[in-house]
Amino acid sequence: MSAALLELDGVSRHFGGLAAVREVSFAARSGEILSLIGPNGAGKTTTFNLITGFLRPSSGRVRFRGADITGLKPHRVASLGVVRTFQKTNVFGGLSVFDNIVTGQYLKARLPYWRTWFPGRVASARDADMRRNTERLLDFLDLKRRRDDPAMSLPYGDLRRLEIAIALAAGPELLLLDEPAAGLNTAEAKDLVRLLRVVNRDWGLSILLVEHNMGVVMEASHRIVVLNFGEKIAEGTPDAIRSDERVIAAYLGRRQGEP
Amino acid sequence: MTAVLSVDHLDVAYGQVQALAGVSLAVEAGEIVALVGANGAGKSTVLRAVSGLLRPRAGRVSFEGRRIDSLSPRDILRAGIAHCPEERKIWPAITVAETLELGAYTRRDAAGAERDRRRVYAYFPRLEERRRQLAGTLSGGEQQMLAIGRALMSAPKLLLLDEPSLGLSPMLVDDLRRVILDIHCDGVAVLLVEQNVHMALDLAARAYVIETGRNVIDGRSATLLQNDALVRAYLGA
Amino acid sequence: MLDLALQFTVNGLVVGAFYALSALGLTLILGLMEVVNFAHGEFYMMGGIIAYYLTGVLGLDFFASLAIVVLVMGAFGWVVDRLLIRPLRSKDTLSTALVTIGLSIFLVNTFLLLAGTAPHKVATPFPTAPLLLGPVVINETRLFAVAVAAVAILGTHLLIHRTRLGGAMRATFQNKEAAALVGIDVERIYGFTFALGTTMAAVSGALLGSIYVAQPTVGGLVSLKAFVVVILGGMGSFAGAVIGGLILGVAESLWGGFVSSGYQDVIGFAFVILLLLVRPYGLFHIRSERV
Amino acid sequence: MSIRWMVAAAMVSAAVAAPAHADSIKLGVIQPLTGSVAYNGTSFVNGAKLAAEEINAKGGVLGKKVDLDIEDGECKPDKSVSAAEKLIQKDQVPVLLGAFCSSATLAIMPVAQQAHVPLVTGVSSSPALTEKGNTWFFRATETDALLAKGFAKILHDDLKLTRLAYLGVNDDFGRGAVDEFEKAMTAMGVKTVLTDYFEHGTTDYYTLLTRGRAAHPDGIFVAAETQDGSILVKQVKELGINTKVFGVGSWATADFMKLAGDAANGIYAAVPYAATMPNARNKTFVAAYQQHYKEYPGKYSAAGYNVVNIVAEAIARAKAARPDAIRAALEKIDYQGVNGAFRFTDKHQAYGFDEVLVKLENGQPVIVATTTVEKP
Amino acid sequence: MRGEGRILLALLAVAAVLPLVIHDDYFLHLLVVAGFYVILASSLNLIVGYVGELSLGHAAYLGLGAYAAALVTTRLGLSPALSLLAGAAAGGIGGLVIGALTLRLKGPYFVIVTLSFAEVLRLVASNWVELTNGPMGISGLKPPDLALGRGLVLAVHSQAAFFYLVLVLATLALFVMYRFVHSNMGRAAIAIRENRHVAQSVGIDPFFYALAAFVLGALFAGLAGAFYAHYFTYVGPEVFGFSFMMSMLIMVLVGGKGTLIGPVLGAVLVTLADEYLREAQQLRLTLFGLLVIAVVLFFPEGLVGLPAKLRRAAAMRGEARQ
Repeated sequence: MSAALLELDGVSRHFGGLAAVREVSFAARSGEILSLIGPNGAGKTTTFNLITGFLRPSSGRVRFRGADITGLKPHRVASLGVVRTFQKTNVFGGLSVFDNIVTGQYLKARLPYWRTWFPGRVASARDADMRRNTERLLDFLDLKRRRDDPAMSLPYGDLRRLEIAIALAAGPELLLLDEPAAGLNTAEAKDLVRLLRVVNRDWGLSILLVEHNMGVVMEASHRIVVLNFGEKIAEGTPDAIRSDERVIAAYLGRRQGEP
Repeated sequence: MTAVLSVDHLDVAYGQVQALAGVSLAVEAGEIVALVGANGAGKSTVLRAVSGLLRPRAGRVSFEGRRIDSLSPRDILRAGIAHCPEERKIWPAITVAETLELGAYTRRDAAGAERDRRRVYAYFPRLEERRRQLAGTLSGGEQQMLAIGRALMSAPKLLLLDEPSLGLSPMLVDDLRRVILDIHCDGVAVLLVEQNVHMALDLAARAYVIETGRNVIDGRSATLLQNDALVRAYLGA
Repeated sequence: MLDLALQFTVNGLVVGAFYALSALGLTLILGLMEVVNFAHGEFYMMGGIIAYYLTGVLGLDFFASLAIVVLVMGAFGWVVDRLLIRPLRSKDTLSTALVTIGLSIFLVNTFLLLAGTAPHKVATPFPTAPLLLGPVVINETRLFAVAVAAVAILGTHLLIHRTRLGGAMRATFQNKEAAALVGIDVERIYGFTFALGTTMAAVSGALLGSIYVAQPTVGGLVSLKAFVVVILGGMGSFAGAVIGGLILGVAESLWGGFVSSGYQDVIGFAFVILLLLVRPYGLFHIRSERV
Repeated sequence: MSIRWMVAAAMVSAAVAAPAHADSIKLGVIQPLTGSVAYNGTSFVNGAKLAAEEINAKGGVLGKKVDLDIEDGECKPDKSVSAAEKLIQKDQVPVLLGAFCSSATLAIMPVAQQAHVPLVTGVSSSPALTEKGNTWFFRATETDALLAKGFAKILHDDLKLTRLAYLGVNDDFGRGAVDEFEKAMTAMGVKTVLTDYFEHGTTDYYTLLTRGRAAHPDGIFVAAETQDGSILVKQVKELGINTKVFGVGSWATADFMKLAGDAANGIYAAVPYAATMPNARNKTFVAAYQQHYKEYPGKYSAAGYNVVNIVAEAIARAKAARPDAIRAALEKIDYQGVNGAFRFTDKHQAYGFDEVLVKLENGQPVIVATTTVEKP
Repeated sequence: MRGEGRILLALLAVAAVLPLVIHDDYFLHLLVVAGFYVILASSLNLIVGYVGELSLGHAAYLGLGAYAAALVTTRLGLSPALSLLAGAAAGGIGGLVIGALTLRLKGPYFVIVTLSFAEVLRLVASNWVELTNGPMGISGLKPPDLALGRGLVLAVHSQAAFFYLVLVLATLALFVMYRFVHSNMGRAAIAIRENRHVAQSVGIDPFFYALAAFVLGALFAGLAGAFYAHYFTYVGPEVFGFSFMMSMLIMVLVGGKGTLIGPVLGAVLVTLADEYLREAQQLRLTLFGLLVIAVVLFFPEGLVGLPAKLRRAAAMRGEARQ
């Protein structure tokens, strides 16, 4: 485990008078899988939005590889190598699975704009590259059978994998996954854990994971950050978190009579 | 006692996504039953299917012996089931008093509605103080009270409560617990979905635990609390 | 100069009241239901033409005719919602905008066939003699029309804010699911709102048809002005629509009076453009900014 | 290099443009039948139909029936061009009657010229049309300049005008009329106190009229058609403005007076035609028109009636329904219409017909003065 | 080359030989008008179909192009070939300004503000008499003869010549659009339409690509306007009017938005239908209105979507039988 890749430094976000995220600080290290957990309404997705530029923090800074990325537009954050998925499944519904993944490689496929009309060899080489890469991702995520189906016709499990495929296609350094296991059955969740491990270990991607399926969290994460009511209440290894009284209280509620 | 609400082998799908697969449960008259499970397990979906917001793909829902799974929300409400939805869903630009009036939308007995209004104000004195305020200007806790009050205005025999403690401070959660008990004491059955498992199991006599759209355990709350499977359902193995 | 400014302001307020009246229906349909309704002007036109037939051809009393317009156009609006708008309820702005463009083309040309191309006048129930108020000239027709407009606006306002049905409408548009859960038949509320919007447009067409003219081709301009008023007023706000109408009326009148009539119609559009560049959600609109 | 064979093809197709059916002569009519001036276009068509019917009742022209081929040009340049192409190429009409709006007429003039088919307008009044040097175009009606020239003096002398406000609809007709009348009146020493234009379809003229009143004119000149004009004069009365109102447009019609109501009383209108014109030819026309359409003919009905008759007479004189022959005959025509004689100048502008100044009184256009359009 | 490109090439080949077999000038005229609408509808489709925003101000660029062409030829005496360029440039610049100002608006606001811009321009065209000759418009435009060099002039006078000119322009427009749509830029624009959030999260700047498509669309609308000016020889304020907007929108819709072939088919069919419905006289616009309603309700994907729809229906029947 090496230096901090992503750092949140006292980040807060208010909606009206309500603080959805309050003074949250943590760091994701390069090469690790860090999970962000907490009960409903704890501010996990808001934190995601604050990191990826979909929301601007009310205060505090976000740094990626030491550079301040606070308040950058989402596409700028993505172009730095921070790519996210969404809680409710989000893909390019009307496009085929293949085109979804091709579109995901937008950043890699960029050429000078005039090349749009005079593509030449460079563009066709780039195109061929992208196709190969797409086929590879289709294979890797077991979507080959669905190659030409429109994304919106996919069954749920395939859809969630497609979502991850799009994010991987974008070539991230840090991958942010928002509840990738929601709605998956036990076997599918196990596959997901395997997938995360391969991506992390073999492809060298760092992962920030928001997940409710504790099985997945406990198995996949190197470390865990716990939020409750917008504040960080714990940080540590899965084993430490599992036995943390405050975390258990946050999840199961306090027993009557406890302070 | 026999079950007022019985849900048998309920299947619900959102488009391609199967959300519930054969969920069954029962609520008896005047009873508080908790429905717990991890996020995304399908708890809210059960409530939405019971109140008619969703059409089940298979299975049946009966209330007081009558099948209700193809009725409109309006008819289900009239049959005596009120649903207090997740995230409160208050009407931000409508006053507290008017929200309660609208809660009695389907009722024809003015006297009864008046009685229920007084009852709601008795449960939640804060609402009476703020009756002229727009709902959007209330605090989170007050909005939750308003949402419950609105559901009670239809004089239900069964109240479906979806995550009422969500986003409330511990003090407010205690208040809420007391109110739910009061409602229960007034003879209303409650089907409670809660992520705060301790609160849920304290209140409920019985509970069902569901995981990824399926029943996993059910039983008396007291025994469930000792069950490791429950902790596992929340914090993983 | 002051007298002149006063007269322009009064003219503007009168016209503004008419703008507000003719835009109220659109406030409901565009503002609340978010249907970009290009047939609004045609609903207005239908009100005028029907009122012309009732008063001018059948010789009915103006107010009796108005009542018939309300009934006929209410039913018509309901049917339009049921057949054309409801199937597209979950679709995007594009689909409903297009379907109302089709409806608009259909209605204009059908009425050209049925009612002919000539302009008609709805029999006016009011005297038209000029009336002097100090230095300002106004006439009784307009005062009456403004009064009727005020009554219509107030009546609709009361309907929406003081009745059970109005409460159900507001509840439906603020949170549809919660409305369904208290037993409101949401689809019926949508249908009713569309019908009410249609009726309001038709009533203003009948009333203003007695002051201006009723003709199958008047709708286009009415639609455009109504869009301007609704946007200025902030989508769905009744008070906003009234203020938007008055602002537009007075601004046009002052500009036309002191600068040039030629560009008078530019004012409204220029306002809309400037307003939305500064405040992308309109003048009186409050919107939470959660993603 | 020019694409010669294509030009040749075009010329061939123009040359073979002969009447398709031997038993009838088709006249192509392009008028707005939909859109906001459809009302006026329909009046024209009604007049034209009546003329054709009368001609056919008398045995037609050259022993053949006259058949009107009516197309909707919507007063739009592109739609009018399509209508013209259809009439010329597909229906092979030997002559075109139209269009209404000057813009539409401007757009079809080159089409007629290229296809060598005469085009006769009975409505478009923009002076520029006959200045284009288009030898296939004829105008069988007044221009604003001719109307202004004819009546400026009468208006000035009879109404004793010294200060005038000019209000016109913002289109070619309104702007042309205001320009020409202002020029003519200024030449006689009348002071212009206000010139302003409003959009077609405007419903409220209070602001404009308030400005008019504030300029203290002793006369208001208005150039507008029925819909705009009737609302405007009504609002003049509503505002209690008592200055004399006069203008141009289809004002001497029953519809106008019905729409304007009492407000029409005492208004002057300079028009090329009024149903009350006393000549015998007109009386028969009015009677026939009333029988057909249950209303008095207006300016555009008369225009339609005249133009069909003029063209029919040209065909009869030419003894052939060929475009070039019709053009030649039109150049030498001397037609006696409901409002006097029609002859064409070298530029194909009609003259010789009467124009009248009418005063509207109790729903009747009472003729105050008559003048004949001299050869310019 | 993808399927779409092949079909377009085939259409081009068919179109290129049409004047050789058809000597009916009326029909050629209709084809010229259809060609004009092919450019116009395709340009609108870039915005409505590919970016997914309902711009009701597209007539603004048509008008800017038409007036630019009319003004540079009549006032500056530039050659008509240059005026086509001027028209495209005027449209493109208009698109850049209006797009930059409006693209951050959403839903009904965007619809009405774009419409407002077109209306403002229409009113300016009819009131700025010194420049535009007001409602009298600019007439007498010359045909766009192309000077190819010393004494070498490609005369565009006949219908057939105009047809070839519009064919060249439409081919150029569709080629540019084809390359755009099937490039990384086009994919980015489509991504925004399909899912704005996901597009942003893979690094696509939604504003930039929406604007790029907007400007490209406006540019070709301007080119169409310049062609219009030379073909009809007359330009008046009505070029900014809503009726052009409705026509092109209906074409995009009937043909099928979001495909390159859809608007082409739509433009040709609607132009011909509009003209041949003349037989139905005044009923035709009534029928037209009903047609629009029917397409929105029953064929939201337009003609292009029809085969797929039929296939799906057949598949459903097949399933039902099993």
